[in-house]
Formats: sequence, structure tokens, C-alpha cells
Amino acid sequence: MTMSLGPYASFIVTSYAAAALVVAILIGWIVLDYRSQTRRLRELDRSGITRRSGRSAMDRP
Amino acid sequence: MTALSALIRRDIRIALRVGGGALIGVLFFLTVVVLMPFAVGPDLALLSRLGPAILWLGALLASLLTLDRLFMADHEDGSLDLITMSRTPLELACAAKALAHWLAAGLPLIVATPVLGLLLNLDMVATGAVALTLLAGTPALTFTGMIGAALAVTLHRGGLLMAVLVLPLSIPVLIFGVAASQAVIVGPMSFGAPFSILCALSLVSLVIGPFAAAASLRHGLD
Amino acid sequence: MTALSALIRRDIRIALRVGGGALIGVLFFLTVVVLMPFAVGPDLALLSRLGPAILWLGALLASLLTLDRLFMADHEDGSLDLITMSRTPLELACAAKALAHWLAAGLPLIVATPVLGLLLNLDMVATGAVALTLLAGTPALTFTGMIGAALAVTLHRGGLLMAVLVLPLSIPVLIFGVAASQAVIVGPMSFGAPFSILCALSLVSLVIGPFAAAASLRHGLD
Amino acid sequence: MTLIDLANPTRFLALTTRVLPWLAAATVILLAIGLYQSALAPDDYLQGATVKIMFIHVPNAWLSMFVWGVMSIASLGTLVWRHPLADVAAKAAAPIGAAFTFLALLTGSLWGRPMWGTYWEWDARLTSVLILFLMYLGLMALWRAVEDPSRAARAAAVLTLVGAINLPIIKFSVDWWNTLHQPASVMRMGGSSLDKSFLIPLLVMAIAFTLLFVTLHLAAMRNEILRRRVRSLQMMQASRIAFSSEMGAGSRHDNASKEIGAA
Amino acid sequence: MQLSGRGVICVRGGREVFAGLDFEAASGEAVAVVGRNGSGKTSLLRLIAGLLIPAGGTIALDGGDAELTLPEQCHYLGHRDALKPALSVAENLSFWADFLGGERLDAHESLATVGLDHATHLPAAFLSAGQRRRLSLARLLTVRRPVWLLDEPTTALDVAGQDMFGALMRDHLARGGLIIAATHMALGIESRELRIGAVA
Amino acid sequence: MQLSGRGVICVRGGREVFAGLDFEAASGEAVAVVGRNGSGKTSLLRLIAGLLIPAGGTIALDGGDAELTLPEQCHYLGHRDALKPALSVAENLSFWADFLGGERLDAHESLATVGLDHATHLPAAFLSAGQRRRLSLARLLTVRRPVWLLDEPTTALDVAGQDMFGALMRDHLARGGLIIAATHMALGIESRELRIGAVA
Ligand code: HEM
Ligand SMILES: Nc1ncnc2c1ncn2[C@@H]1O[C@H](COP(=O)(O)OP(=O)(O)OP(=O)(O)O)[C@@H](O)[C@H]1O
Ligand SMILES: Nc1ncnc2c1ncn2[C@@H]1O[C@H](COP(=O)(O)OP(=O)(O)OP(=O)(O)O)[C@@H](O)[C@H]1O
Ligand SMILES: [Mg+2]
Ligand SMILES: [Mg+2]
Repeated sequence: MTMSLGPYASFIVTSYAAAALVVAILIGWIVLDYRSQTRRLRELDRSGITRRSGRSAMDRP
Repeated sequence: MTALSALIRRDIRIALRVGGGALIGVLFFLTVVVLMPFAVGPDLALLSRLGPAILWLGALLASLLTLDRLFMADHEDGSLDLITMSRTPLELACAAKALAHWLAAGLPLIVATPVLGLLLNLDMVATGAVALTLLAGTPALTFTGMIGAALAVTLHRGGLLMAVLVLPLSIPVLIFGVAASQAVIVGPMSFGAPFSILCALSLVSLVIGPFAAAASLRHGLD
Repeated sequence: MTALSALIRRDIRIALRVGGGALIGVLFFLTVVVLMPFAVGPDLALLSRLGPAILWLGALLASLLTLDRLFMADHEDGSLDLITMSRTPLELACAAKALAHWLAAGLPLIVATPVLGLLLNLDMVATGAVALTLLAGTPALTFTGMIGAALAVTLHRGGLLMAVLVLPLSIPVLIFGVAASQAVIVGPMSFGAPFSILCALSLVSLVIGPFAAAASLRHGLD
Repeated sequence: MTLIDLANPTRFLALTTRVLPWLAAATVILLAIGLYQSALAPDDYLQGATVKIMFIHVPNAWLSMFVWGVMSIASLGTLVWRHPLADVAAKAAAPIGAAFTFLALLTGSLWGRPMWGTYWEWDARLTSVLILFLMYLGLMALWRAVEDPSRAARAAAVLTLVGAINLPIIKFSVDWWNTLHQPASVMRMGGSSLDKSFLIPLLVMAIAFTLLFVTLHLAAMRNEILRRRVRSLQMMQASRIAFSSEMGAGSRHDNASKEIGAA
Repeated sequence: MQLSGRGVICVRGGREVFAGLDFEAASGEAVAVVGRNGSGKTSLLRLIAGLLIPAGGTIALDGGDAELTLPEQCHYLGHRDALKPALSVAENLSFWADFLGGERLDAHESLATVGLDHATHLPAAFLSAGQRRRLSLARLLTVRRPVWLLDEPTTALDVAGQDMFGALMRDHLARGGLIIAATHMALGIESRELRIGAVA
Repeated sequence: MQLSGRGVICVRGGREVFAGLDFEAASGEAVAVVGRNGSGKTSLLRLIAGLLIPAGGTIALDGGDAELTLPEQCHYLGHRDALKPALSVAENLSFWADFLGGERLDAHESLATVGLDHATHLPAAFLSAGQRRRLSLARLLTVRRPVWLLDEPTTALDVAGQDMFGALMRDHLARGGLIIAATHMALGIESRELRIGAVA
């Protein structure tokens, strides 16, 4: 299936591509951030710091 | 009432003795105005077309230059603690401080407009229009800028961060101020519409500014 | 040397933390640039003609917004006493402080110029020219501004004297900076002449600034 | 699970872990449907194929405002109830909102070039969206610049609420001033004036993007909670060291009972 | 009149400074808050003054003016003295008198009491540390407030100044006022001690 | 080493504060400057530190490092503590150590001595009044200077802090340093008194 996008194809494609790119950046940022935070929590956990309740810093119910 | 007028008188007195509120704005204006011919070349028609924009930019920047210490100085010497504790509602005290700032720093700009208008090749009517829009619009600049000044205290941060937070809020004021003056100078739009929006903006900021500033100060206590 | 580099590192660190960092500086210039079309109107040709002036005004403003507290903050918390007493010559300490200020407030603007040039519709050559003039000229703004900052401490006065003394000194810098950039963009003058004057101004201020500031601080002791 | 439970960060983490995969799956499916339908949508008789930009532009434009709305509600939570989860919600939303606003501006100008013959025009709608974008950036700068998150939260909340005034201006700017930009055609009094063949894909895309926002927001909130947990644990570590050396002043209590991460 | 706190919790910068603090002070009574550096004395005064918000517990004044909040009935004398260097001694004092409002004394008289009547026209920038402190004290005299919250009030005062200040406090208590003072030294008047934090 | 002043005249704001003041202090000796508020104690310290210029008379240090001026051999501890709220405790201290230069001690060690080693990474904005004072004291320890000029040094220190500071001063004197301290209270060490102005 081919679409005919007319004389402004580049504009349309750029729009969709930009949207995809920005959303991908957002997702990438969130995933990387999650990784680094959990890694730091694990490090703290290993160094023996626990939360007040005595549970490990990492445990997620 | 005595409390508020005491606050206003004190702030104006300090501004005149220390900050030189009046002169800094006027001088800043002058710099901006002197600079323009070099930027756009010796084209008098163009200069007078840009006149209102230049004056408005000057006003905006001059108020930024002095506004960021509006609450910070009082915070640093402990006055703000006493003002917060006092029987005067904090919103009113904030409004009084902003009013004092406008009187010391905004009003001189308006007074100086006719002189600067001459330098920018504006005719009498145009100068009058710019002065009028400044009179109607600069309170909005002060009262929105006040929010940034209060945030500066809350955040322990001044300078550029404050400017970055406040400038977007002042863009509408700038747009309508310049639009109203341009309407008089080149037409064809009416002066009334943008001017009344400008007045509306000032009135809205007169209400929102003190409340937002007081809220920010209250929540930033420590 | 350690003493001076410690001073520079401290001042930059404080500027980045309190001012909000280089990013905020860039954001500030972005806002100033975005502001212009609102004031001047949406005329791209005019905008690119005004471009250098706008960037130069941004630079002036960013240095003015922060410069007046260059020595005042150190004076108020007593650091200046210790700096004066130390084994480092006061002239060098002043120069170090000004350098730190330029690195924190002036350099980000120059780095951001290419991006801002795009928004102002400047082409590559023009953007390069503006960046070059800023690189050559902003030190002069900082180092003359420093004199005003020192006088502000001596005279227990901030804004007013700062403005009265510094703005006139910085007007030539602005004029030659804008003129040099304009020469590249619209011609027909040569770029070399105003640019070399600009460099000369910077060099002169690099020498005079620290001496004048240190003298003013020494005589203002109390 | 009641609202009170939700307010507890640990419960919140548990909930998001359970819900996020489903949300992500739903987003992907709806996006696929929306993209397929918009590919099939006919050309507009006036705008030609460029109308396809609408399916990206309009959802992003709506979301740019919606996200600020979410942040405003969270700000009320911060100021009125002083709830730490509200801080987290507001902080996590800002970059996502900025991204959507950026896309609305970008796709708008890409659409503007064929339609109006210019990428950018200083008209009221465009200008107010640009201001929205600058305010998003300002908020992000504020969050980054301030160490103490609860202090930053309160300041950001005030600024967010003040900035909310911009929302009605964006929404109604096309009605108040006659501008280049399209007046409302989907969400307006008296029903939509848009043809079904455009309306349905548009609505699907809008729902898909909203789901995308919810997914990203919950994930970002989770990150933020973890970040604060790390911070409070690090502070705890610092004061542990203090106790072992046992000297001088300072609080001897285990710290941060109010710190969200310590919950 | 009775000022009382129940189970007050103070959190600063994310760290708990003290928790579960109970205290009370009645009319005519002075409470000296003592404790190590950083134990939270200043924080307690700021909590009472409404300048910090307690993370838990309540602070209330019974028998005061029902129309006014607690902070509105307090004088707070902190480390920072709320003086403007650019204004003269008289201007500084009369500003606070006008701004704080309520029942008040003649400004010149209170300047005489604190020993600054010869310096009324001097800018506050010219004052020595002890003179600045005296000027702050004059504020407490000029405007009447039943509750005085004093943070290390005798700092920088010379011996004569400390005596003068002791007399002022006794006067205030005799008129039914109450005083909460954070201090590391003897307060110079009879007072009950409130210890915060572990014993040093 | 011997610090001496001869006929020192001090004029501030156009008014003569004191005139014809003679004083001296030798190695291992502490001088307590006493006098009423506004008598000129702070002014005297600032004259010695080179922060004020005497309107008459001379101040000289004999037997010190001949290559250095008097102020360069002094530590000055004033009312204002030269701390930057935005920097951490450790950053504040290490800046002054680097900037002042000369012979010096490990920064962490002196923080431990003043009881701030648990707070090295806290921003100075978070410190209580006494903790700020302790941080200023750490500066005196980290960088060695023979002459200490102290302006009401025990302000805001708790009892333990005052003891700690007394020990530090004795240490400094034992190493051959000399101390000039303006104070309204007992200094906590043996000292000679220098009275300025009329007797209170
Ligand atoms: C940078 C430029 C643009 C910006 C910032 C912008 C912004 C917006 C915003 C904020 C909305 C949502 C308004 C609402 O919900 O009432 C919107 C909707 C819309 N925009 Fe744009 N726009 C831009 C350019 C364009 C262009 C060039 C077109 C087409 C010619 C266009 C067509 C539309 C349409 C059809 C809607 C939907 C209106 C409705 O149904 O309510 N926009 N735009
Ligand atoms: N910056 C100044 N300009 C003019 N005069 C000043 C200045 N600072 C202080 N003075 C005056 O000089 C005199 C001495 O001040 P100084 O600060 O030396 O007193 P002090 O003995 O330290 O008093 P205190 O015990 O209150 O600290 C005072 O009368 C004061 O008014
Ligand atoms: N602005 C602030 N932000 C965060 N923490 C703070 C702040 N001010 C003080 N603290 C912390 O709170 C604790 C109590 O401080 P506070 O000033 O109440 O002590 P204090 O008892 O008055 O001490 P001092 O005797 O030294 O005056 C200290 O550990 C201090 O580090
Ligand atoms: Mg204290
Ligand atoms: Mg003194």
C-alpha cells in the first residue's frame, strides 16, 4: 500500500518522525533514569543502609 | 493604613537613598536608546517606528534589573520575618512594597519618556501615546515581577533564574503595550482595543501578583 | 596561584548554584531573544538587522543583573575583610573575581550565540561575527562593570552609582561591538576597524578595571 | 485500594508496578489503530494530504494544555494539603508536558508552511503556546536549580498556578482575536463540525496520546520517588557517620520522617 | 494568659530536629530555652512565631486577645536585627512602630531607655554591634506585645546593657507579659529552664 | 614577637572614637579588650587588621615574619562570619584554606575539633548560629597565623563550645601565638585587660 502524500510529503513525514523521535527520547530518558535510581538503591542497600522500618531499601512489596 | 503607608514610605526612602531606583531606569533607557541608531543605521523613519518597542523594552529590562531584590533584602536582614508576623495581611504588605517599587522605579521612566521620545524622533502624539501605555502597563510589569521576587526568596536564588521565570509572564504586557502605541503612530488598528487589554492585564496582575507573592513567601518560610 | 584559582572556583561555583547554572543563563538569553519579536513586530528582515544589537543588549543585561553584587555580597558577609587582609594582592583578587563572573555569565552567552542566531534569522557568517565580537567585547563589560561594583561597596550605594558609572563606560563597548557585527552583515564599513577598537577597549579595561576596583575598595575600608 | 492508600508512596509504587505494563500495552495498541486509521483517512479538499499532520498536531496541542492542568491540580495538592506525592506528580509531569508542547509547536509550524506560507507568525494562539513552552522550561530549570525538593515544590506550585492563567488564553485566543489559526472545530458548543472520516482517527490518536502521557507520567513519578528515596538514604548515611564519631551538635534522631522516600 | 505546646515536632531541611516537645509558660513567667548548638532553640522560637510550620503537634496561646493570632501577639528578636543601614536610628524605630501598630510608647523615650538618645540621627550603618542590639530592644519597648520571643538577646550587650535589659524584662513580666528566651548564658532574671536535645 | 600600638587615634564617620591609645601584647599572651558598647573595641581590632586606617599613631609587630605585613599575619574573626550559604561546610573551609595559603592543617581534622565533622556536606545555609561560629573557628585552626584578632568570639557558642574554644586559645598561646579579643564576658583563659573609653 502506498500513500500519495502530495507535494508536502516532507512536511508530513517530518512531523511524524519528529513525534516518534521525541517520544522515543522521553521513553529512553525514563528507562535510563529508572535503571540508575535502582542501581543506586542497590548500592546503598549493599552498604548496609536500610530504611527506618528495617526493610531493605530495595524491597518492593 | 498607617502600617501600609509606613511601609511604602520606608521603601521609597531606601530606594532613593540606596538603590537610586529613579536614575537606574532612566539611564538604562538612555543606553538602549543611544544604542539603537547604531543597530538599525541612521534611518529616522525606521527609528521612530521602533520607538515604542525600544521604550517598552527599556522599561521591562529596567524593572527586571531592580526587582529581584524586592523581598530578598528584607529577607536577609530579618525584616521579612517581622512583616510576616505582623497584623497587616501579607498580601497587602506585598502590594505596598510593589507599589513603592513602582513609584520609585517605574514612574521616573514615564516622566522621562518625553525626553527619550525626542531622541527617537517620535512626535508629540506618539510620545504621549507611549507614555500613556507605559503608565497603564508598567504596574503589570512590577506586579508580575513581584511573583518572581518572592520566588527568589523561597528558592534562595536570584538573578537570572528569576528573570527566566518572570519574563514569559510579562510578554503579553509587552505585546499589547507596543501594539497600542503602534496603533497611534502608524495605524490602522484602533488604539482602544489593545489599550483596554493592557489595562485589564494591569488590573489582573494587581490582584494575582500580591496573592501569588504572599503565598510563595508563606510557603517559603524557614 | 592556588589562592587565585581557589577564588575563581569558589565564585563560579556560587554563581552556578545560586544563579542556577549556565543553562539558566542560556535560557535567559533565549527569553530575551524571544521577547524581541514581540516588541519589534514580526518582521524577519528587521529582526536580523537588529540581531547583533539584541544579543549585545542581552549580554549587557546579563552582566548588569549580576554584577552589582560582585563585591557587595562579599562585603556583607565579611569575606571582603579577609580577602583584603590576605597575602594575595587585592588587584589580582579583583581580577580573579571579575574573570569568574565573566566565565559564569559571559561565556554561556557566547556559546549559545549560534542557537540564538538561528532564531534571529542571522546567517552563519553574521552569527560568527557576533560571537567573535562578543568574545572580544564582553570582558570589557565585566571589567568596567567591576569598577562600579567596587564603588557600590565603598559608598554603601548599589544600583544608582553602579548605573551612573558603569553604563557610560559600557556604551562605547556596545557601540563598537554592534558596529563591528553590522559591518559584516550589511557593510559597507570594514569589520577590522571597530573590531580592533573593541579589542583595545577590552585590553585597557583588563588593566584599569582591577586597579581602579582595588583602589576603591582600599579607600572604602571601614 | 482507597485514595488514602494511593497517597502512600510505597503503595503507589506497588500499584504502578502492577498497572504500568497494561497501560503500556493499551497505548501501543491504540497508537497502532490510530496510525492505521490516519493513514487511511482521505485527503482534505482544501488542505490535501497535509491534513495528516492534524492527527499529530492536535493531540499534542491538547496534551500540552492538559498536562499543565494536571500540574495545576497537583500544585493545589502541594500548597493546600502539603502532600509530597503531589510534588512528585508535578515534577514528573513538567518534562513530558514540555515535550508535547514542543511537538505541538513543531508540527504546527510544519503545517503552517504549506497552509499559511510561513513557519511562524506572531499571532495570539502561537504566541501563547510559545509562552507555555517557555514556562515549562522555566519550571524545569527551577526544579533543577534547587536542592531541597520540598522547597522547590512550593515555589513551582505557585508558579504553575499563576501560569494556569495562560490556558484559557490559549484556548480562547482564536475566538477573542481573529488570527490565522483555525478556530475550534472539534470541541465547541453545538457539536463538532469535522467530518467523521477525520474525526474518528483524530479522537483515537488523542486517546492514544493521553494514554501515552499517563504511562510516561506514572513511570516518571516512580523514578522520582526512587530518586527521593536515594536522597533520604544518603542523608541517613551521612548522619550515621556522625553518630559513630559522636561529637558535637546535630540531631540525633533518625531523620526524614517527613521525607517521602522514608515512608 | 498561658502559652503551651504539645508534642511539637520540628523538621528542617528534611531532618528531624526535635520531636514530641511539650512546654508551657504562663503570664509573668520567663522560660529559658537551653541546649547545645544546633539542638533547635532558634527553631522552637520560630515555630512559636509562626515563621516555621510544625511537622506535628500544636502551639497555642490561651487567654490572649481572641481576635489576634499567636504570632500577631509576639515580638521576635532574632539573630538578624531587621535594621536598614540607610535609615537613621529614629527612622528605623518609627517605621517598626508604625508598621507593627497597636498600643505603643513614645519612640524617643524608648531610645533613651536603651541609651541611644544621643544617636537618633545617625544612620544605622554607623552603629556598633551592641548599639544595633539596643536599637532592636527599643522596638520591643515602643510597641506593646504580651509575648516576647528572644534569641540570645544579650549578645553584644555590655555589662550595663545587660543590666538595663534585665530590668526591662522584669518590667515586662510584672505587667503580665511572658518571655521565651533562647540562651547559652544566664538570662539575668529568674526563669524556668526548658532543655532541648540531649544533655551536652 | 611583640604587637604594640602607640598613641593610636581612631576616627569613624567623622567622630573621634578614641585617641592616644597605647597597648602591647607579647608572644603567648592574651589581651581582652573591654569597654562599653560603642567604645571602639571592634574599631581597634579592625585598625590592627588593617581594615581601618588610624587617624594617628602607629601599630607594629616586632619579631614576626619580616616579609609579611601585619594584617597578613593576622586572623580576624568578626561579627560576620565570611561563610557562603550556598557552599557546603567543607567547601567553605577549604576555600579559605586555599585562599589564605601558608602553613596549614588538614581541614577535616579541624572540623572534627570544632565538632562539625558530621556536617561536612551540609550547605552552610543549614547551620545554626553556633554551628556557623564553630565553622569560623575551624578557619583559625586550618591556617596558621601568629596573631588572632577575635571580636566577641564566644557569641552563640554553647557551654561545651566555649570550653573547646578555651582549649584552642590556650593551645595557640602555648605555640607562641598572641590573641587580642574584644569581649563583654570572661574570655575563658587568663588574659590581660585593655579598657577602652570611660569606665561603665
Ligand atoms: C506553531 C503553530 C501552531 C500552534 C502553536 C498551534 C497550537 C494549537 C493548539 C494549542 C490547539 C488546541 C486548541 C484547542 O483545543 O482549542 C490547536 C488546535 C488545532 N490546530 Fe493548531 N497550532 C499551530 C498551527 C496550526 C496550523 C498551521 C493549522 C492548520 C492550518 C492548525 C490547525 C489546528 C486545528 C485544526 C486544531 C484543532 C482545533 C479544534 O478542533 O479545536 N494549527 N493548535
Ligand atoms: N561604619 C561606621 N561608620 C561610622 N561610625 C561607626 C561605624 N561603625 C561604628 N561606628 C561608630 O564608632 C564607634 C565605635 O564602634 P565599635 O563598633 O568599634 O564599638 P564596639 O566597642 O565594638 O561596641 P560593641 O560593644 O557594641 O560591639 C561607635 O560609636 C559607632 O557609632
Ligand atoms: N534553614 C535551615 N535549613 C535546614 N536546616 C536548618 C536550617 N537552619 C537550621 N537548621 C538545622 O536545624 C538544627 C537546629 O537549628 P537551630 O538554629 O534551631 O539551632 P539552635 O539551637 O538555635 O543552635 P545555636 O545554639 O547554634 O543557635 C540544626 O541542626 C541546623 O543544622
Ligand atoms: Mg540559635
Ligand atoms: Mg563590636
